[in-house]
Amino acid sequence: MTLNTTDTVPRSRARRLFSRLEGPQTMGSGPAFWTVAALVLGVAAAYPLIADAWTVGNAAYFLIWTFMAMGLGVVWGYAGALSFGQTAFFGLAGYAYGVITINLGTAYGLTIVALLLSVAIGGLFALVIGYFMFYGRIQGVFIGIVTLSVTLVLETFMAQTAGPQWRIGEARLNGFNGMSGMPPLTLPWFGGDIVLYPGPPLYYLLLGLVVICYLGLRILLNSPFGNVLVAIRENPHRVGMLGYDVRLYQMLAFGIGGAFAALSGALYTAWGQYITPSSMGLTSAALPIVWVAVGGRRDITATLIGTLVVLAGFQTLTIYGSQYALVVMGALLLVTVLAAPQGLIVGAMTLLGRLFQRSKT
Amino acid sequence: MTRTRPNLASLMAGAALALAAAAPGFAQDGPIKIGVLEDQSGDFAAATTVKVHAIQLAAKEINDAGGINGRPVELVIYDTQSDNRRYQEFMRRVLQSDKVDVVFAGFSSASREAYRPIVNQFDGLAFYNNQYEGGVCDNNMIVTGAVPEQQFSTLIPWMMEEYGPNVYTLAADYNFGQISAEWVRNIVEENGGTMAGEEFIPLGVSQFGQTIQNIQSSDADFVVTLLVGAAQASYYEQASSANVGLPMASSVNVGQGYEHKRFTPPSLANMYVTTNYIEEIDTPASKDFVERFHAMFPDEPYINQEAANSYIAMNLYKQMVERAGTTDHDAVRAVLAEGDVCFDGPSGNVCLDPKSQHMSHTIYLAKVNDDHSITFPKVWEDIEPYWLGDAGCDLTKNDPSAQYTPSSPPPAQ
Amino acid sequence: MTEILKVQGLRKAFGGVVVANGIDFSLSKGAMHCLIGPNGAGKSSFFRLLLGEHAPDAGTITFDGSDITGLRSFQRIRRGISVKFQVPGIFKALSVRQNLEVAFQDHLHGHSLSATIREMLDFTDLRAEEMTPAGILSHGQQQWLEIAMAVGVEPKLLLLDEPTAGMSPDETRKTGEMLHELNGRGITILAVEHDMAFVEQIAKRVTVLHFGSIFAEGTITEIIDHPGVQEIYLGTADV
Amino acid sequence: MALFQSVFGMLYQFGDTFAFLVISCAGLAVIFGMMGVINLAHGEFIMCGAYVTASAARAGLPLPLAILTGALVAGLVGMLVERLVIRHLYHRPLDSIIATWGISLIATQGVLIVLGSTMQGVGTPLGSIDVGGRSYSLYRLVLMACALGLLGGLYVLFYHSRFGVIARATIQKPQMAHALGVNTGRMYGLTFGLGAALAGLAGGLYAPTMTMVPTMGSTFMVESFVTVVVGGADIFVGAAPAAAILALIKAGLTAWYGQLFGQIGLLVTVILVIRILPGGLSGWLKGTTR
Repeated sequence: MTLNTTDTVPRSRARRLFSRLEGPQTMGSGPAFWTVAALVLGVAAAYPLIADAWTVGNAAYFLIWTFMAMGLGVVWGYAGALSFGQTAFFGLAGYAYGVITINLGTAYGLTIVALLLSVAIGGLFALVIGYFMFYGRIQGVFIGIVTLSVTLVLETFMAQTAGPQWRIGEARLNGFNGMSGMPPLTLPWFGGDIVLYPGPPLYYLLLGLVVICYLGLRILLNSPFGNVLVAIRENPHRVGMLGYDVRLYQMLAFGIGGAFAALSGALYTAWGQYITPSSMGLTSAALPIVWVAVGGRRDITATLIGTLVVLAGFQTLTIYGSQYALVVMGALLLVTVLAAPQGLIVGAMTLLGRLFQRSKT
Repeated sequence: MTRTRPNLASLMAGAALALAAAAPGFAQDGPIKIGVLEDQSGDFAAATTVKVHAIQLAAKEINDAGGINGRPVELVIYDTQSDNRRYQEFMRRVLQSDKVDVVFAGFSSASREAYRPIVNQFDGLAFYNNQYEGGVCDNNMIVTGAVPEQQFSTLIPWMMEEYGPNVYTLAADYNFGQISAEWVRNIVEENGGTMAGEEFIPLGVSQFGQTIQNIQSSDADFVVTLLVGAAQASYYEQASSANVGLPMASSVNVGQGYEHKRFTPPSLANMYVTTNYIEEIDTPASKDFVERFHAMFPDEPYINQEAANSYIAMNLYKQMVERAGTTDHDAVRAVLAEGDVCFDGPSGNVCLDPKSQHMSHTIYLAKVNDDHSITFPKVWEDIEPYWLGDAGCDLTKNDPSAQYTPSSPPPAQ
Repeated sequence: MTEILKVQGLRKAFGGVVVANGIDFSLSKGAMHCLIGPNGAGKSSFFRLLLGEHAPDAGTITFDGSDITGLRSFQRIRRGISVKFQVPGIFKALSVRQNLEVAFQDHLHGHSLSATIREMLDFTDLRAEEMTPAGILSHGQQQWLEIAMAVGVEPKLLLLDEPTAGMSPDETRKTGEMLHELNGRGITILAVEHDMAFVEQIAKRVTVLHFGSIFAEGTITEIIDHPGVQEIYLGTADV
Repeated sequence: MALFQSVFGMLYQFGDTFAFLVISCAGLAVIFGMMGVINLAHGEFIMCGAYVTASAARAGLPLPLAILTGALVAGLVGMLVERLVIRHLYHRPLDSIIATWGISLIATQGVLIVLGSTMQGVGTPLGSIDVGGRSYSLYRLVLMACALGLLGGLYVLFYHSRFGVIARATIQKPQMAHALGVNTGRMYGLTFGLGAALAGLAGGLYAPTMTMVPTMGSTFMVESFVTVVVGGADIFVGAAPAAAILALIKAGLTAWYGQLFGQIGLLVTVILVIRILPGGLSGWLKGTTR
């Protein structure tokens, strides 16, 4: 791991922002790292030209989940609060996207507005839950229990909304079977809207979003805000004694994590034109924790890469390994926790970094 | 931040190519590919692994007999792990990447609703071979499972005549349970009975103390149990040990999860189930089917109605493709629209209804005895899936791709 | 001389245990004051009350002319109280530099932040350890780092809870010099300390706390000669 | 008569829920209360106990003995798990959550692969009794007695036995206990094993009343977690009143508003309790008496 801080005086606000792309809170810095990152992005951008339609749509599907994982990375890895209920915000935003688009339709880019509104709703709900928890001095494992309870309440409630009385405008909630019939994301374009079914256009939109969110989070985490978050994880008491309102920072971090989960939820709903209460259930709630833990929670790059690797790995395992997939998944968790507690990707990156350093000297 | 992005024109060209490649293949040579998405692990595995086996049996028989129009059948099977997301992933995979001609998919209604938008998007053709709450009016779907009007219009009047007009319904608190309960309520009223009680149980609940007491304090003549899942199945053991002693009527048990084989007698005693097939049916066709099944899968724990439906669906598809001379979906549906696609299989003669693309059934009333053996007090032949067509769904005219229920029927034309 | 801190009638009890029994205490601007007393005298509780970690049952705390009794901890810090705990309260996984950044970034930015960090690294002699994770510093270095963090928020009043606990004599002496320098810059210092040699090195005045009340107050020589203090302090401390 | 009937009915429902909460949470409470480990594999220890009990009973063992066998096997498995996994994670409570969840995945799916998707159960023994025209399962009354016996037994074990005193000392002051010559590693192992055995006992006791599937443990999880959290860290002060209060809430809501509100009521209660009484009932009870 290379620690890098900029001692130079940033001349402008923009310069200062970009200087925060690197910093002690995120792994990877210097020309070598950014060259590799640019290469990876280049390959990702060229991917649809070499891969078949299903593979591209499937890759887009994987990208959808990375937002929730990165959000959990902020909440758990950086701010130190293990949330077991990111799916609550995921599901809420998914339903919000469905309700809004079914009622308003796809004209004038309204699906994009619905996407943004859903993210805002999910983020706001997370802020409310965060306020309730952190200002109520709930700490440690109890945060996990409260968030899990929230998501289970939502699931239990949504599962019984099958009756015709459960509708918001035109949109039927449709209980356990799930809500369907919402349109995919639709971009207004000259000479006809572009409907973003899973395929290259959606892939490029998601890839762009991932890049923006990833770089944005890097900047945020290396900013003074990120400094305080990490300090809170290490020693919340001391942070309070440096004059920071710890609860406010925790609540904000939780809100950011919730908004990211909400982004995943709305995108997922748009992708499959379907959202179900089981997306807020126990199994779904645990999945983001697996991705983040296996990848490495204390680094946003590791979280991103880890999530994609785990998603692709388990899908492949399901295709070829059938019923052993879940056993392997459990074993992987055990191995990670026991052998590479900082995460497999972080472990691998540290190892690579060390080898690289050694070969240089 | 990088300059490696391809320009927009080449991007669009690539996209167009990719989309063109994604369209369902129309090659008339080589094998006919059939996608199979069923849960071979997870919560539902007990009832659905046998469906895969039934499809494999049908495929083997079809191939042994020279295939469909001389083309062999090739199965593309994925384990969906009782997980809706896997249905979404793999439905896209079979349609887009494996380019199958038809898909056989889904156990729970939630899984069907999860994959249905994808089938619609790619204009695929999917068989749903499960009994369910009914109401799917979708040109891309063919349903061979029984629906409430087939199971309840037979079961409930018979039970009321036999045991009395007061009915207590105990249903899982989700779509299937609520819609089925609605059917029961309507049929009880039509036949001059009364509802002694109606209770909905959230999925995953396993303790029924209060429910049992509610039933005991009502004046019910029999209990309609529409419980789903392993946790809720604990009701039977608990009711039996509390000596509730009322006859039970169901559309889900026995025929699907073979509870009479798994539970200790007499917890299921005196339960009546309407099913379109179970392995105890002792017609020659059924016996022959069971024999062939066990020849290929000697360790099969139970051959349930979904297995029979899957087997029948394979043969119906074979017939439609042979008559159409192609696997093209419009041509296949055109054959279906002729209204005489029938198959005389293990469960008796069945026909596809062109309006709803659902299937008629012979409905067997199975009674579970004290030792959990099965007898059949009554059989109804040619029970039609009438409701959707009567309510206004006509897939030969238009395709709403929606699911309707008695309380939210198709909009008036 | 004006008062920076004035405590009147401060009371706090946990169940039957009274940790502050009507404390009246004041501190003038620029003072360097030590708080001593046997174990269980209520020194740490007094600090917690000053910092707002416990709410008092009765009494008021006035700081720099305004009543802060109802304020939360972080609000008090923002008014100019700062603290260094007995057990080093640093961020062990973060580098020395990051520790200082977190401490200073709230009121300093850009160039002045870097300058202050450099200054504090020099002041605490941690220049060479700038990028070292704080958790692997020596115990004395960790204590200094925390003093630097506590000072960096530019406090008017610095509370120190046993700043030299676990230090070598050499480190203790060096710490005393640091405190004199800080006091010389105008920071009022209130320290809880056991090491009487160190008290002699730094304090102009000393307050003795016993059973949650102020037992005696005076110059270091007055306190050492006070017969009652010897009795309660040595009597208990020797056990 | 009608009054007696409904009073008995309500008491029975309350007792039934109370017994379920106490029996299913005991193992979790010992592991969480004594060791601070959140054991997400709790449900799988219950499943283990239930499976062993059912197998033993169908092999001819009398049911009470079969239940004890189930508890014993679950306890041994628990000690093994502690040895291999949990021991390395005492200082990382969040990681132990993940590790136990991994164990839970392996156990559930492993049992599905090895033993198949279902297993034949054992019927509920003892039949039913008639009270005021309604019949009640006698076995459920036995379960209520077991719950009370379990609370008493645990109290005696932890407060009036050598094991209990050493265990509590070890958990509160590990260094001190170590210095006094206690084999702290073994004490942790035994305590975790006890928690697992209690989970196995829960499985064994409820095995005759439930469907035997690999995922059966999950139906216990929500209720047991809610009870432990509402009870707080000290299981003896907290768990029994927590179970009583929750039983009242759940039985009441279920009786008047149906099962859905019973489920949701439990979850909302836990959120509110954490918010209002961060230390749970035991923290609150102790706080007011200090």
